Amino acid sequence: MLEKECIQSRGFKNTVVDQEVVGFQFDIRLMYYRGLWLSQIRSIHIKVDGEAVRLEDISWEINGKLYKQDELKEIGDIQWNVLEPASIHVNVLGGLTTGYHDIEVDYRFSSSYMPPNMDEVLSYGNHKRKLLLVS
Amino acid sequence: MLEKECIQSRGFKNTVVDQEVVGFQFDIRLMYYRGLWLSQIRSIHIKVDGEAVRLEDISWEINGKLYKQDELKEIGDIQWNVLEPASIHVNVLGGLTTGYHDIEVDYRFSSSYMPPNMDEVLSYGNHKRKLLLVS
Amino acid sequence: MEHKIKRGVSAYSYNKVFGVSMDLDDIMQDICDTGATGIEILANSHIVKYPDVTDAWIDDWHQKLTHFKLEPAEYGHWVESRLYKGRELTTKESIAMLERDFKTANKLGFKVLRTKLGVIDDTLTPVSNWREFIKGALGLAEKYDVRMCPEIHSPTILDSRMIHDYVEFIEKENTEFFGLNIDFSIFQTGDNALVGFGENDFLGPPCEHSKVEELVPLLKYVYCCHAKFLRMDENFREVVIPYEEIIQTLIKHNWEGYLISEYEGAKAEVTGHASDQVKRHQIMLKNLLGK
Amino acid sequence: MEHKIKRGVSAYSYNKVFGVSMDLDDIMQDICDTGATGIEILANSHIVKYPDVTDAWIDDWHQKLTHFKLEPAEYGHWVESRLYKGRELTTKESIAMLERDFKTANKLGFKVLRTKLGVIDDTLTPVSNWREFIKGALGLAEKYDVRMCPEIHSPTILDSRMIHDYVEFIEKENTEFFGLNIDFSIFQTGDNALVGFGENDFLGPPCEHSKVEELVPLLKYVYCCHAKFLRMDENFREVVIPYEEIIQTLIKHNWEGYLISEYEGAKAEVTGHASDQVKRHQIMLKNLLGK
Ligand SMILES: [Mn+2]
Ligand SMILES: [Mn+2]
Repeated sequence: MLEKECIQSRGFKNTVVDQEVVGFQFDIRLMYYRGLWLSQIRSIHIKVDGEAVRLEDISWEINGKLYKQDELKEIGDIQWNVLEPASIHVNVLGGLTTGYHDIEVDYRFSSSYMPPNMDEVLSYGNHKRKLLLVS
Repeated sequence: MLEKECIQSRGFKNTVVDQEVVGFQFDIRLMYYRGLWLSQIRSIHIKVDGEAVRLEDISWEINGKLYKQDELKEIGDIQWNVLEPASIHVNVLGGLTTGYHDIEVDYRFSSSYMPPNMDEVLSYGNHKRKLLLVS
Repeated sequence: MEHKIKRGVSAYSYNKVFGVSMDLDDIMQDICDTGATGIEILANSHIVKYPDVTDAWIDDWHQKLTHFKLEPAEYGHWVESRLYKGRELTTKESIAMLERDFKTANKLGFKVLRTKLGVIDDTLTPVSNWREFIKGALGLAEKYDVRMCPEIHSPTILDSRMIHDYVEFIEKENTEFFGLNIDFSIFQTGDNALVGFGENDFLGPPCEHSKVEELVPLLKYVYCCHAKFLRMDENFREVVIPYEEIIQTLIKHNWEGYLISEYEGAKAEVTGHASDQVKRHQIMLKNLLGK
Repeated sequence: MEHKIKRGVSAYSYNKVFGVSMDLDDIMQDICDTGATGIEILANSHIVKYPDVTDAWIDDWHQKLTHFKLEPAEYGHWVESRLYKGRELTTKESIAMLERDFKTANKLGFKVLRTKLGVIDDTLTPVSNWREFIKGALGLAEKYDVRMCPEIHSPTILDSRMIHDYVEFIEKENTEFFGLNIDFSIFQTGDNALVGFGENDFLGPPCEHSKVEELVPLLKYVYCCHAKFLRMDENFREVVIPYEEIIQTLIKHNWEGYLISEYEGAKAEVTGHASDQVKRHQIMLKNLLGK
């Protein structure tokens, strides 16, 4: 089931690849009422413990597949479904320390039945949550 | 999914058999952490709009099968599972009127790893809820 | 008075708690409890792996319909014209997008579609090639036995260029596979202040509304209505939309089809709130329809 | 110091939100996020249609274990001796009840069982025929490769008739298919007032507790421990149970097996509370175990 918050507590952990901690990851759910084609996702901004993450360090994992922000804009036949949280991966060698961390997320998307001037504006708020990381 | 309350809002309706309204029904969930063998259910008390319902007018519907209170005590191989609400059927010709009704429920059960003197006492409270009936 | 108007509910009404405290089964049970006989789903919301839909999901859907005594009333889908940044979908791409949904809607048993078109301005004017791709899709709609209905929703009014264009198109093509979905937001008479919206609710700017009588000449093109409601009070009355007049008009003019309860009021994210509001709304519809 | 102690979590910890805001997948993901490698389920709670368990459910269970990188650590089940009002289960009936669970546990991959026995008094003395039916089930336990472990839980203390009887039985039968599950509630040193229980929490009367060192001679019979906790503070310390001493004792005496986090504190019905408490507890175990 989804937690009502955008940022989910489940799924927050350091990301291990070949026994090396290459970053951390957390899940967000789509706060919109309908799924988005990946190309509708226009931008995401993340802060961790108050510090902004660079866009090039962010990947989206949707239905088990990883995408860089740049790759999303060409994909018009796969949806981010409303019941499937996306895992946000942040590249940072060594990951995060055990303990609580403040995560902030804001993402925007287009919606073609709304006036075009809303394309870079449509958002369901800036989301913030304190999450506990074990490892 | 279950609603956190014992008395569920979903499932509250008049019961129609052969185009006749023979009573009403509502769902309750098991507030205990583990399923009960039907024979562990020791008693149930129901009030509707402040008025007590007679025990002989009550049936339990569990996994799609109807049982009178008396029948439960012999059934030691079927469980009321924690994720499956039971439908409580109350026999009352004509059912209830459209609108809000106060429902109260208290049920008790035995648990063999608890001291025997708790057998007729074990309960997770008296549950009360105001529910809206359409028809 | 005899009539053939039926009660339905849109699964959209529960969108703020979907997946959090209600799944599709819960939504269908809630609707079943109201005695409504039809359901609207939104393809992009309620088909879990949309656009993929497996045979298993389709089988399960039909079993659920039987179990909850519901029939498919309307299928919501989108021509996502600004799918790619910087350009609009071509006519061909738009038809392909329509056809994908026609197939799915057909498999799920829907005959009426709420077809949302991309828009180009603040008054919600549809994309300039809408005639081309709708015309191009009419044959496919017939093949899959579905009717495309753009939704007429505030701030749009009935006496407008948009409605004129749609009607002209329908009459020129002489088609029954393109019609209208009327959302009762266009008839709102009461002030939004009566609704009690919260600061997180999305509200359009104040706008003009239509008179209920203006609907009469259009009824022959209306395949479905969104019985939009913003707040039902404890006496089962909607506080800003003139339901009595609307329903009497529909009955008087022998309109037939589904009135689909669509909740879009405040506190939709509060567990149980939308369910209670939908039940109140269905009680009102039942009283006004006499069944 | 090298040791073979592993971290696990009981799905029971989430019981107050199970089905409401967490399903079994959510529980398994939560456990996976802590880096714990083992899970305890309660048959009567977490097997959806218990006592029925379909091949599809079993397949799904094994897929989930793989997906969430978890192994089956302990399977909770009951000999429901007062199943029928007015009489106790016979030895034969008790063995049949045990065998049903042995089969299911075996199919699900569990080798250690928390076997709850019916009791006959306020000090939790087990039913008088426990030796007969446990002895009668030993061969079946061997056949299905499972170990029955009654749970030693407050108000029981280690220096007691009950423990003496269990040990005597194990030694006399010279069996490895009956052992003990130690619930750390028996070592509680802090006052319940530190926990912050609410008025709806179920609390036993104040009772005597055991010293940690008393556990040492019993360790060879202990197949599993319930790492019971009542409140983890924001510095990842349990407020009433002497964890440092317990874990050091287990490491020092080369005990091996699963420490299974079992939350039984306040506010368990508040969304997210148990998850946060379990994470804090696993952080403490990780610190004390060094892995
Ligand atoms: Mn609408
Ligand atoms: Mn325990």
